[in-house]
Amino acid sequence: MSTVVAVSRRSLPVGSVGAHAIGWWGMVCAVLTEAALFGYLLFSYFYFAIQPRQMAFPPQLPPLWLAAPNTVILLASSVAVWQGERGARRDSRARQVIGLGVGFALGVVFVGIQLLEWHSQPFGLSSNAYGSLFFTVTGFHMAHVILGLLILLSLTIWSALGYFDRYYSAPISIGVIYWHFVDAVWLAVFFSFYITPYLGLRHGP
Amino acid sequence: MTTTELDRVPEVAPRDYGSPLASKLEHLWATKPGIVGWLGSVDHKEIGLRYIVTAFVFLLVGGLEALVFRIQLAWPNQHLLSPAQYDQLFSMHGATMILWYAFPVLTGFSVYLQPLVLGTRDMAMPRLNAFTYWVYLFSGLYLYVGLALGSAPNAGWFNYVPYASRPYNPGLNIDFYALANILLGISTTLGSLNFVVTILHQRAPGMSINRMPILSWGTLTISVGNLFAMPSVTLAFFFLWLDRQFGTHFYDPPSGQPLLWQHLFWMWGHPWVYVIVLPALSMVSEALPVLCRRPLVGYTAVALATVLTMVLGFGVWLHHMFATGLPNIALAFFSAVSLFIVIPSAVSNFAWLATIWTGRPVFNTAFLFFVGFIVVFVIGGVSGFMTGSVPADWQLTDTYFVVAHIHYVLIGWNLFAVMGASYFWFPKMFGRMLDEHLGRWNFWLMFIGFNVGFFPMHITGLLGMPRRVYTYPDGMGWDTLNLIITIGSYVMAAGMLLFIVNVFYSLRRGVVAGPNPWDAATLEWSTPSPPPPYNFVVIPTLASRTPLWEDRLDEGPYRSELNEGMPLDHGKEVLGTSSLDAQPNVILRMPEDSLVPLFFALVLTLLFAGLIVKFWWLVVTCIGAGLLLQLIWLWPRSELRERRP
Amino acid sequence: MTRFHLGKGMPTRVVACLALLFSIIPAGALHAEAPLSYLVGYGMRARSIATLTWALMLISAVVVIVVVGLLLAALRRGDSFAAFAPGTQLPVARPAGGASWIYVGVGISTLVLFVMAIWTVVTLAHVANPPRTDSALKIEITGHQWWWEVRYLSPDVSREFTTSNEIHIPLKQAVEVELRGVDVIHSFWVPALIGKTDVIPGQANRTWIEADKPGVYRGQCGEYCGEQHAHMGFEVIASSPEDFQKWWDSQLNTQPGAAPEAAQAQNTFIAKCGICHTVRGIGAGGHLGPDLTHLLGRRTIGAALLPNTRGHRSAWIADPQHLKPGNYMPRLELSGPELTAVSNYLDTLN
Amino acid sequence: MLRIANLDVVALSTPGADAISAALAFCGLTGSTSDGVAFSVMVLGAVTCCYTFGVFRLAHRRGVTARDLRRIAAFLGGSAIVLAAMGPPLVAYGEQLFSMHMIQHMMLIIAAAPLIAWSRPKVMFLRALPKETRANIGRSARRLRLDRFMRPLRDPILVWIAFCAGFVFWHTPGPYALAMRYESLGLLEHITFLLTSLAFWMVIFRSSMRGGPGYGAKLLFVLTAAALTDLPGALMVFAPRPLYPEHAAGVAGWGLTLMQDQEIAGLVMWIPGGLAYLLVAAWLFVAWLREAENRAVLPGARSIANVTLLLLVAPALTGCNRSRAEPIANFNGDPERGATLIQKYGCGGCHDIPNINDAEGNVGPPLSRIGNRIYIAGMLRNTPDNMLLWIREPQRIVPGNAMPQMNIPEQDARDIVAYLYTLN
Repeated sequence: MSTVVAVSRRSLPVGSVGAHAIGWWGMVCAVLTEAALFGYLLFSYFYFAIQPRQMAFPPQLPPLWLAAPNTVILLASSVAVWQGERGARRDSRARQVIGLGVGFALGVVFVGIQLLEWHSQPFGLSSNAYGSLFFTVTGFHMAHVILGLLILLSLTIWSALGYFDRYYSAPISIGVIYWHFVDAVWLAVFFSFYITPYLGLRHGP
Repeated sequence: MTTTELDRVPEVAPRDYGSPLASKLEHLWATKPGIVGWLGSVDHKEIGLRYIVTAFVFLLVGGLEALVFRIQLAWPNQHLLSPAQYDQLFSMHGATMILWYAFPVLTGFSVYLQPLVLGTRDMAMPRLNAFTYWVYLFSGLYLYVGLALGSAPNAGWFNYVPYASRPYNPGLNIDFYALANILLGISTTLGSLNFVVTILHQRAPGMSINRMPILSWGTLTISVGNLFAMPSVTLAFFFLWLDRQFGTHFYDPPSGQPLLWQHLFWMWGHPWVYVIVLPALSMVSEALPVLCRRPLVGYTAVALATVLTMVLGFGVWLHHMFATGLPNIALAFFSAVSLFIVIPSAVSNFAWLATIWTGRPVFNTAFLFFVGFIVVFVIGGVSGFMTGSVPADWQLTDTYFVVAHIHYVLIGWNLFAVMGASYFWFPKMFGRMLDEHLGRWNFWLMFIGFNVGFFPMHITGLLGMPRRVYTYPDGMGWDTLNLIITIGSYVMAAGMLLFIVNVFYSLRRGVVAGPNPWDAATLEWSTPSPPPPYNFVVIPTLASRTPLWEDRLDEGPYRSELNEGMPLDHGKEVLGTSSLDAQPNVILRMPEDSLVPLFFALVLTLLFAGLIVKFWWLVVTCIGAGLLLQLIWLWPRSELRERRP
Repeated sequence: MTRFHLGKGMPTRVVACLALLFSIIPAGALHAEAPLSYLVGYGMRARSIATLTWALMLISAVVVIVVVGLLLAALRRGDSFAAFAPGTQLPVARPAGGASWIYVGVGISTLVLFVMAIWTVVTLAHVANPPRTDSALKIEITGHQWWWEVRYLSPDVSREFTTSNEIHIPLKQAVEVELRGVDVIHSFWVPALIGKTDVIPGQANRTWIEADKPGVYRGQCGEYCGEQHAHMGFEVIASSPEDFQKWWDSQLNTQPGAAPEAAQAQNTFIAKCGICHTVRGIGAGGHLGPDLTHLLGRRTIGAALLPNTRGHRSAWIADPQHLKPGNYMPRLELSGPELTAVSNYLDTLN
Repeated sequence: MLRIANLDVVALSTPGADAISAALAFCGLTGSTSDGVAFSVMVLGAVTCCYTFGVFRLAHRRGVTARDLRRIAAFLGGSAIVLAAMGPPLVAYGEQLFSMHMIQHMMLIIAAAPLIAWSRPKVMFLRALPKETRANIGRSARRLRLDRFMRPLRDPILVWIAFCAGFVFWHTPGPYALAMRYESLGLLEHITFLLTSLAFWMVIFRSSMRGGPGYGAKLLFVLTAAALTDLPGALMVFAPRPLYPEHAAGVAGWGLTLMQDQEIAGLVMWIPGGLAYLLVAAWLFVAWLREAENRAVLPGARSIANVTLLLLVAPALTGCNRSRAEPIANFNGDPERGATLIQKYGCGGCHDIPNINDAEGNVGPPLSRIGNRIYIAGMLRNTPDNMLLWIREPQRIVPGNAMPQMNIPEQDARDIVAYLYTLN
């Protein structure tokens, strides 16, 4: 005796929906591999930090007066885009556009301050290993921020054009994941470059 | 779940490849005729075949390179090639085989087979799939443009700094290698991402994760592995390129660290060794049982071994660096760990042996290749075990013993499995069987040629012949052995040639295969050969791992439903299912054929061309064009959604 | 369905031939003269490593034989099918008992691995650190593209000197070797005495060598380092402590200025070669190439490339790029008389 | 700035450290070794008593199963390891040797924490309270919406971040030196490890049926954390200079150099630590496949997960509201009797079944809304007759699955089915 299994006859959503969207899965995978990339970048940083050679790292501790507030700004932008995403889920186009737009604006401010920070450094890309690392790692992050800003900009515009609603907001969720990732990575970069020297991981004077 | 206006209860239709439904699907899914249609195709079968063919071309080119320098090495003190030419040839040989053949050929099989074995109609991201193929092709061409310009990589495939740094290697050789690798890395990463999503999200209903073919476990495992490993090598090459072109100090000794290269390279390199063998092993685990007329012994153990090998692969990169002056305590630990990585391989090995022992084998060419594979697998495994022991490795490393080992692993574990898989799946791909008579000759020539060609390398290695020497003095005890090696390599090449002859012969004259010539158990054999563009006229529903053998294996009271299922014919549609139980949870719309992937790949390649000649205007233009193309690619399109009533 | 008789077919013969190949080649090869072979060790370190290597090889061979034997037995036993007949189905079954293969096989493998892991660690502990002797001789070896600079260290700085491509060591005495890199990565390797230790710029690695039988042991760069990686050899000469002391003392001598009749030759040498090479005692003080002070005392030139005879020396000076393409010694475009003069001068460097 | 062993390793100001120290002292965590140990013993003793009491009450209610005994053993074993790691001999060695100190950390993180987490301390602690108190706690938890505050403790991402951040933070030279110098900070260090790793392992042991992540996600969770926590170990092995000079005096007594000590410490973190995670990953993988094999199809899995998130109030909810039960058409069974039979046969040991006392098992799938499901056992169509068949002869249908063949008489099974079909 044998029974043939049933073919499911449930009603199914059609198209890209929330966590069932291919794009959502794709973005999660992309975030994983990008996280690994930053993992290797920071491994390289720490690989230099444990070396005894003193000429590689600057003798003074990294100044925080630009980087710390900038970190707060980036985190605030994450909160803003989160609100934007909630707006999409609740069919509030205004909240959606404002959230994404504010997130975008804060991101731009972050980029501006980061440029100032770059400008204020006494070393350059090719001065020594520390300079190479600093500018490459923060440069990588900057590239991700800019990509994230382009995504946020498109999403803001598309939102304003009314492309998204409560049934179809997968692109927003996907874009927002990326932006949160960019923020989380900054926290890791900030911790490595700006905080660990204060925690004893640096080269003596 | 509340029903919105965007939901639909899918119809159910009978399986009939001659019905109007089938012709409707054919119309929806078929690649458009003409060169534009061909270039824009996103059909995974088309792309999979392109991958396989391209990879085989690279295999032949890499093989030819080896045949040239084997003449140089056949006798002592030869001067057929200058040292500079030799260095470029052996570096190109290594890079071509390891990076542009070994993985892409497996990717090709996966791209072709995965949607079929999973019971779906295409990869999750078909345009991305096309894009990754184009980028792979262009990255290979990019590298070979370097060779044509006389600037091929010359620092070996693992390209150690500082020799690969600018002061010691001022030409463009290494820049070509670095940038081609970054380009290839983009393709590999995105391809892996596509596999992960496809396998976790698009299996046929009922194919819960424990019913997934081992083939899919292999691909899933290495794809996840790639997501974590690829950034390392991409970054290593990016640092190198910055060091060479922009004066950064990552690797140059006063403040840089030469060993950082080795860490980053082997953090990728060791997992990579598993990346280019695990899918091949999983092909054996999939096909060998069919030829032994029984299910694989120890499914769970083999799946677990696959995953654990990959995970362990991330932890043992230091065993490529035993001679770099690491602390002795660390060496002891890593030596032990490196030895124990043999255990998962032993699991697979004994599973195959038990499958043959308890099965009733069919002696055809594919089976012979798998048996040959097992022999080579064991030899490659034990030589790896020898190099895992630190004190022995201090002697063995960088000698021909290691050359023998990597060839037993890469040719044995990869090429023999791929050859067997080619004989096994060729009928599915082209509807005709490969010729058995030629096949026997092909196998024995390759098997004998391979062993005659590579086994003596163990001995030359033990007699102290260093690898990567363009020539060697006489009186070192290596002369006869090297001649034997060269003869063996030519015999093996003859075997390979016979395979090509067989392919061309069988494409026209081969025996017509029918849907399931091997009477195999998995879903790809339930569709016609070659499969129609839409793969399955209705989506099958599974009740076991071996849907086509259920009646004969007495698999319990439940049977897979292959004769009726969802037609999903409202457009290019596939079924999305949950990742654990494979319960249907969404109907996904697939994109049409498109030229955007090709253009985007071209723009990307042009960008890299701009980087190597430092035409910054070209780089900037390409970035702009790329962003524009992305905007087109990702524009939220209503046709991918259900229209509201 | 016909039975497939493996025993009557080609496979058995081929397998037998391959087995023959696998056994004859190694046997034959081991009898050959092989200066870089490490299957026989002549120092404490190399010997324990050679023992370990032999054990590993033996186990490997047993594993291969057992697995291939099982495989062949599996192929010969029970039923098999000749081929798939088009359009028909072959029976399938799920016979029990397969899983025990995995348990037993993996169990035995693990046991073997465990034993070998312990042996490895014990050997490592045995050979990793030099035995603690007070009178340890220390030498500093610098890897260059593509030759070896050897500096003998001494507490008394005046007794230090530099030579190249030839390392003399006293018998049965542990010699500490400090490895320094200046350009690319090389690897210091004397197969009969010790395995490889990389020479890495910016990092000082250490190893030690010891020989217990007088003789000449060949060494070779073990890490690919560029065009002439193939020709980056050296020799280790082990002699009795007395002979070694004598050699050391002789190496400390500087070269006296040439006699008047040879002054022309010496000047030519200084002008043409002195920028890169040092000969202590005269005005040649270059550091780009090997120290030539006691050139005639060495067995080879060009990093163990050629025997050190007058003919080879002249040929080398005349066209180093032909003998060792890509090396850093330029073609000097010497005239005939100049070549003879330089050659003559080198003949005096005793 | 603090200068220790001539290396400017600490950039935190001393007043800050003193303030933390003072705060800890105020809380009773004063600064000498014996006090620290006494305190640990006290806390652990109290906790163990509490746990044992909970177990006794549970035993009183429904008897003790083998699984309960294993959980008790795990809890006691975990507590003993905590005690050993923070007790006299190891603490003293840990002050001398960096490697010994790392062994202490590993004991806490990969030995004690998983054992304690697996022993389900929370459930047992709640059990230790009288029923009314428990109900009150449940009610006030609901009123205060405690679940909102508890949620971060279960959120895999947050737990992952806390676990990795805590681990990395305390192993950087500065905080490590401070923890060595001030006993109270050392205690804080170890408490951080214990708590974050408890949260970490609880995420791993929380079934996806109860709102935990799926096995695939757990695999990723473990392996990425393993990579990140192995990183400090790797760096300690690679570092060509001593990073933790505090131990300069201690290592001499052991015949080691600072460098060797540091290398061993790094390897302790890297290899045995990595191996432990690897074993967990292997276990998760096998469990993943097994779950797929055993688990019934759950169209509403997500919503069930949300319902069961409120673990705290679950005990308070039991035993009420059974009036919805009504018989199914064309099927002869008594739901009321079914409910009692479910308790009698102990279905709740493995299944989470709404409205049945103590039915909060974690082995099989939860049976909420089972009446609505499409499949049973992943393959049978969900009809009363199929369910009857499944309950009576699960092993015939899916040989080797985890549901035991209990030889339930047909009428009993019918009643059980009738009850289960009221759940929709």
